[in-house]
Amino acid sequence: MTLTWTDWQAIAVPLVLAIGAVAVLLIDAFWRSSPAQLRHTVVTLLTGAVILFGLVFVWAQRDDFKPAFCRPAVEGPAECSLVFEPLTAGLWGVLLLGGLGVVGLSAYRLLAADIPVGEYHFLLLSALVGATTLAGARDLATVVIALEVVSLPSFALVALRRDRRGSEAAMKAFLVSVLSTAVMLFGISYLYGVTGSLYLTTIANRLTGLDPSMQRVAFAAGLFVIVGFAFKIAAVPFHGWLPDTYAGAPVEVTAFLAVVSKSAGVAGLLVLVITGLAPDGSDLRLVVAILAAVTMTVGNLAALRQREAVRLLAWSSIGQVGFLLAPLAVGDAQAVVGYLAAYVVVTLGAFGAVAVVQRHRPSGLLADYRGMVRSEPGLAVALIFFLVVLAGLPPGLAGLFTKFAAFQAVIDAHLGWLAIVMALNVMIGLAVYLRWIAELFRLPADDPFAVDIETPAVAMISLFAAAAVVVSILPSTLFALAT
Amino acid sequence: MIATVWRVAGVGFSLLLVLIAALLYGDSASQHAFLNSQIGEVTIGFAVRTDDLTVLLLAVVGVVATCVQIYSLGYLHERAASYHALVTLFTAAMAAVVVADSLFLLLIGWEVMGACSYLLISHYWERREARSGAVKAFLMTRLADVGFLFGIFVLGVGAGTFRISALDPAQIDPGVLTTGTLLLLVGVVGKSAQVPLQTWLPDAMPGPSPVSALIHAATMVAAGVFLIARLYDVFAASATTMTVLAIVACVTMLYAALCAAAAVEVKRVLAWSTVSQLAIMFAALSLGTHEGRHAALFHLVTHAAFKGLLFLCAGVLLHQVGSAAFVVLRRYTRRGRLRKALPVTFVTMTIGLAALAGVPGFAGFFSKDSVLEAAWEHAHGGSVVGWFVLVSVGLTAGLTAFYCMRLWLWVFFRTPALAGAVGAFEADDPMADLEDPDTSKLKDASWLMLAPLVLLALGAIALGYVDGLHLNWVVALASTVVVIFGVLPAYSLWSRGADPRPVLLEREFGVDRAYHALFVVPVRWLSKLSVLGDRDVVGAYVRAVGRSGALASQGFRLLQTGNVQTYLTAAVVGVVALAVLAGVIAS
Amino acid sequence: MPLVLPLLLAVVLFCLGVYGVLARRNAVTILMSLELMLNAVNLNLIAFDAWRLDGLATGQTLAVFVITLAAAEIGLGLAIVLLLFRGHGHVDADAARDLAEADEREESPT
Amino acid sequence: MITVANDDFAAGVLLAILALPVLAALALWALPVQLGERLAALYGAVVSGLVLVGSLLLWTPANGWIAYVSGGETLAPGEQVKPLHGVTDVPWIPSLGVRFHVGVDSISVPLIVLTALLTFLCCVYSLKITPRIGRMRSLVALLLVIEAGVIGAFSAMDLVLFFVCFEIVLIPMWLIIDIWGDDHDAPGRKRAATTFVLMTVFGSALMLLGFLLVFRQAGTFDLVQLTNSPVLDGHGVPLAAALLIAVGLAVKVPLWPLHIWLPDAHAKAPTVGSVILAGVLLKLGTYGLIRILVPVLPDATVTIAPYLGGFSTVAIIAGSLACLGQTDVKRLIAYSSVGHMGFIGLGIATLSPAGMKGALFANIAHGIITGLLFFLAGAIKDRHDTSDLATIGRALYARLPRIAALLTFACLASLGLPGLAGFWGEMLVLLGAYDPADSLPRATYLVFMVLAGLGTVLTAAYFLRLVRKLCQGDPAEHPAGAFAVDLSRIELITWTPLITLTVLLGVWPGLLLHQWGSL
Repeated sequence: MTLTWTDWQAIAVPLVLAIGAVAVLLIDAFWRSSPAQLRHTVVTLLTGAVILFGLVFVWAQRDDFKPAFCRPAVEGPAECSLVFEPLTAGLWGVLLLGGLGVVGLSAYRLLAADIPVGEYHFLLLSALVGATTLAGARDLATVVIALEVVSLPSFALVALRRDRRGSEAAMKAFLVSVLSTAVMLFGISYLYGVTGSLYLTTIANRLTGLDPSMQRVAFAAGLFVIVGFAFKIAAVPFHGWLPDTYAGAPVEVTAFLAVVSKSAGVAGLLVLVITGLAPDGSDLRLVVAILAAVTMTVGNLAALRQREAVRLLAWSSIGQVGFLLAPLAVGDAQAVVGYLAAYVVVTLGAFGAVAVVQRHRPSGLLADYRGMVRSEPGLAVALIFFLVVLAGLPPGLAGLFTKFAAFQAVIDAHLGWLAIVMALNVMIGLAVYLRWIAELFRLPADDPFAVDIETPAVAMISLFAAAAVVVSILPSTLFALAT
Repeated sequence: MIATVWRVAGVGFSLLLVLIAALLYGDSASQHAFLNSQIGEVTIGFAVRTDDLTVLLLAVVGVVATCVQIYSLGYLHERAASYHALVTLFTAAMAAVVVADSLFLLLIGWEVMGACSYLLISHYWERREARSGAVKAFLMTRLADVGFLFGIFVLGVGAGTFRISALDPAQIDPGVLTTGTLLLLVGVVGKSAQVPLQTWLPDAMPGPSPVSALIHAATMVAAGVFLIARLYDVFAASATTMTVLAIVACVTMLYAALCAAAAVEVKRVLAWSTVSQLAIMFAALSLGTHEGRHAALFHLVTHAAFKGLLFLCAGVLLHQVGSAAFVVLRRYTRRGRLRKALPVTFVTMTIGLAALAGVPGFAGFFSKDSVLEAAWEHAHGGSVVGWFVLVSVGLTAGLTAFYCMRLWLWVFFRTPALAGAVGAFEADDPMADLEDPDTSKLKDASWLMLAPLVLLALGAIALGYVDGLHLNWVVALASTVVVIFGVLPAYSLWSRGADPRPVLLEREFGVDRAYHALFVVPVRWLSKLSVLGDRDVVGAYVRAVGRSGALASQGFRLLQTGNVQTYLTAAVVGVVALAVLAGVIAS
Repeated sequence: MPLVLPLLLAVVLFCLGVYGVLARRNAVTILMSLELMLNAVNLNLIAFDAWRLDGLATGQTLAVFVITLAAAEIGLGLAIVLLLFRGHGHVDADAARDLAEADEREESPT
Repeated sequence: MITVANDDFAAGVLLAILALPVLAALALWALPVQLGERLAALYGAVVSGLVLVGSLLLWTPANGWIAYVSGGETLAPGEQVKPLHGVTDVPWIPSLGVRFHVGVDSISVPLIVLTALLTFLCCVYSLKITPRIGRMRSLVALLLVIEAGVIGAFSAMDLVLFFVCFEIVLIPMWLIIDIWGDDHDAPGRKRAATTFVLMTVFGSALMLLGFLLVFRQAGTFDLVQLTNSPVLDGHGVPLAAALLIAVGLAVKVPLWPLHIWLPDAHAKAPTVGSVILAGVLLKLGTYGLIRILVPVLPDATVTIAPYLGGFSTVAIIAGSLACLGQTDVKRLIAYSSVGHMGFIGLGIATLSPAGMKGALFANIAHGIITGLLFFLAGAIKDRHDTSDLATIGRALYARLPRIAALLTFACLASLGLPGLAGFWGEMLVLLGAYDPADSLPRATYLVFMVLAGLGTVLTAAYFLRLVRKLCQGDPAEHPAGAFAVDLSRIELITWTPLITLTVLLGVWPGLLLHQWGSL
């Protein structure tokens, strides 16, 4: 098997990211003599450049269809391990944007001082390699490997500060993740046993022709695979690790977990669901729908009474995943990618704002935000906008329309009950975010938050806010990501 | 300043009405519609008409209103601006009713009168009975007006028009006609304070006396009579409605006359007498004949004069003496001062009472006579209703004479038998044993107040003759005898110093109390129920949702123990549950 | 050998692994249990591969991948356990509870 | 049928009055300097005044709307199809089938004018009278945002656009209640605001589900298309859609028993908030019923109309009864809205020309009269620092004669006195209930009519109770406070338009009724 030009093109982005990762690590390791400041800048710029290359590449090739590592199949179309197609382009775009955002949040003087810069960026890029591969993967072996390549650097990132909280957070995430990998692999082994293939398209073809008893085995196996992903994206009841890990990790890493890691999981699940593991009308889609309903309800409810900003965001991200799972359960890739994109932008923004506040007020309580609309109007308005988008209410039209698309997908698939649950959760979700917004508006505050915000932070948050505003005014851009 | 403007405007407007009536007199009937909009198949908007009835009523309203406005100049000094404005609005509303050719314009006038009466009755809003009387008046008439509105719907939709001149009973389905007229009758009963919606009128007495004069003589309560006269063809086409009207009228006239015979306050006596006299008009209308209508309108006009007069006289008593309660007036009377200090009032009031009682020669005699005559003719034609009306009106005439005489004697004359004691009325007065008031300063009212009295007193005599003298001598004689039979017992009781008042009559048959228990109390309970229901049932659900959300939130927080193995266990249980759930749903 | 025997063994191994993960406190033991689960997967894969004989040796290939994965995971896992030990002074997974939800005090119900 | 008239001027005006308040609000927030409180109010007054002028420019005669004639019926010979004007129709989110499609006709224009008028008056009122905590800049900006949202909803010709505009107002209103609300009861106003916003959001989410079901059936969100070729069939999916839309809008209306957010929200809101909430926001619900439910889902509407009528009737009775038991003047007025909105709901439920026009008329009348009532209640509350009837005391006639007289006037108008604006709407609604559409059970509607008629008596009862408890009474027992100033000039200026309109519409209902053509 030789690599064709098409193959190279398809894997160009992960490959460049990987090379960049190694380069970053090498620079950090062998350029100790330089001042930390300069090293940080160089590393950040290099990482950013690599990711930007990926983005440009994706933009340039967005309409192409490039299968890679293919072999002719016994029956049906050729079996490929990695495919670059418009959907992949959309997912990669979201993932890379997320990565870029995290890099921006970790720009000079923003990253916590006790985090080693080189390792941080290396791990970040490595995870991105895995994430992009996962979104393009079309066989189960690639899926598993890619998933591990996303996950393992994440745990390392969580523990990067090497403190008590970080180690506990990493341990929890790690145990859950490894267990989930084992469960998923167990399911994959059965899927392989039943269908005799690891290629998703072939599995999909063969699943339909199975006799009923085998189909039951296939269902169980598929369930295991989905559960594996459910761990990764912290769908309820596989969510227990998430709030603790988010709370224990540095804010930048939390943002990374919430944005890149979670998006990667969603992307993988999306690929699995729409390329054949769970064809239209299968029970597995029902499982995903149930997961969606439970996840959004529990996530939003639990967020209702959180007092810490990061924890609130953690729980609300569980709720958001529930909303993501809803269109996913009916295989509406466009709605999923659109939702994911909006979610990524505003989550980055929200974490950015939290990072700024948390730097000066380490307690991270919601009460720290009291009266900020007067003392720090710019930051407060941006944060309010991000929260409103998360809640899905005007003026956060990006959130509104992505929720709308999710509703539409669900309604079109005749899942009325899920739509009602979603309607309820729009209400609960709003209650969650309103508590925070109310704090921001509350006057007079005893000790309002007012500091000189670092320029890079101002730039990044303005950037996120601008992006959120643009996608709010032109929501069609969100849905153009996956056509 | 503003008060002066309104005073002038009020008097001017009333005079304008008289002028318009004079100008329109003799013109041929005409209609004019304006501001209409089409709603589906029906037209909603306004229309006015002029005809004899309009002119007649306009004249009556104008004259009475003028008298009342002028009288009020002397009578009332505080809150004069709002008072005169409201009286003017009141008059205008009545004028609107009178000229209306659109049922909606009529309804506007009809209800604006209700609102104005509410505001005027509560003119002395610091007094408790004024407040409650006003509310009662408005609510009872409003209740009736709902029926009235529905009646308008039924007739209007049934006939396809809301124009009075276009309502043709022949075009309307008989069932619809009966329903519609009965519903209109509800409104009429409420407005004219007939049984069973009679209780508001006597309670409306705490209002200023001129207002009572206006309400009772020419406007509000007369509007009911006017309405039936206006829609006489439509009403007459439904025999059921006319029978109901007759029954209501006959019951009311006797009931009200009995109540009046036991009342111990001049204005209350007069109020009940209004109810009773209106019932006489309704009885005449219920005959369904042209004579009946004529008699009713005749009585309306004379009644306007003498009832207006009587209320204005009562106003003078109130103004000069400070009260119109028998017990207070008796304090002045037993010194024989009242009659001498207030000569003009005494004379005019005597004329008014004579007219009310139907003493031959006074206006009331002739108009009542024409009612009796119409009933007699109708009864001769073999109508049960006619007999019924005839007997009732006869009895009422006797009772009327009785209570007029009683009022006149007790208020103005010393009782020889009591030799100066307050007598029959002190039982219910806590201040009965007080010293006699200083009667030396008592004098008659200013000429501003007396002039209308004189004018109306002239009317109370002269109006009897405007219709031409065509007496049925038998009926006239019989009614005179009835009057004498009414007068004599009153005289005899007075001369013995006794005023027996049966409890039943004094409590006005307990209707008020029954209504209170039947309607007011349940509504209060329902209102409490509604408030509690919102708070403890509907609101409880909402609060429960909020609480359960908070509780669930707390529960999920408790699950977050920090122990990773708990999380893993939950996850494994979750896998099993998912598998089972999906299996259940799939099968 | 019938296919069912290795499959049964794999299931037993997997369940043992799950039990170990859920019930043991020592983080190293938990890691070992996870290893057990992954090996159950490997057993499955090999057994199916032998049963299928599809010529590509897909199952065996994946099994090799899984072994590699397991090695990487254990490497990282032990590093994290070490860190845990450094921070807490023990390696009990269920005793690291710094990050549990704090008690709430001043919240007023909505 | 809706036809569309090309009218670039009107389209420009409409876009201008949509954009102006939003841009003005953003500019106000973005201003680097701290604006004085009065300057902010002045700014708001100027902007909303311009919007008012613009909305009046949209008021062209000779248009009407007969869209709700259900699918099967044809136009009578005399009737003509009246155009929608001021139309802008551009694609917005093609992948979701959403367009930015706005336009106005004679149903929306009066409501838009009402919105602009009330916002303008609120800004003018704020020139002199501001909530205690100040922060006028934000308050004015939020008011302007609400204005834009409401006007957007009234002119939206796309279901999704309607939904978006419907939601725009929520967060500003929530903030207004939460920040500027009753300053004696912070937890109470927070709870009220949150209940309001959450219930409305849930309702609107349900409404959105209904819209999506409509989209699934008809393939478009465009109201013009949907009106011209409605979704027929009164069972199955259309029925579900109609139910969802009706329930969603009923929360906003609010219909009993979904009204529970209303009394608290109104009572705790600041004066301008109450005025906008009662005068404008409630109308979104009834407007939605008339604009969307009835024409788009005619058959399904027929199926649910009796239930809608039933709940409306219950609202009339229960709302009035609840008013009788209130001890707080603002809560009482708030509850009175429940009853009045019940009348509007009943009118819509009759599906007859009279009922529909009555509902439209009552919409406007309620906005004007209740706006006035809340202004008055606010004035009384400001002067006594409480809205509790017992604490305020009686005999306002003696203490604040002009305000008390106006209160009496407003009460009379609100209880539906003929000759004032409140009457015609309720009268037409009752007429509609007497003669409902042929497809509806007439006997049921007669019962509704009688009950609603009794409701008017109860309405009168509680307003008279209010007047009696507040205005009348012995002045000796309730002496005037030193600070009690009667009607100020700004109050007079603000209220005069409302009073004038109340009388004008009362004596000349044709002014509005003509607008709706021969429905």
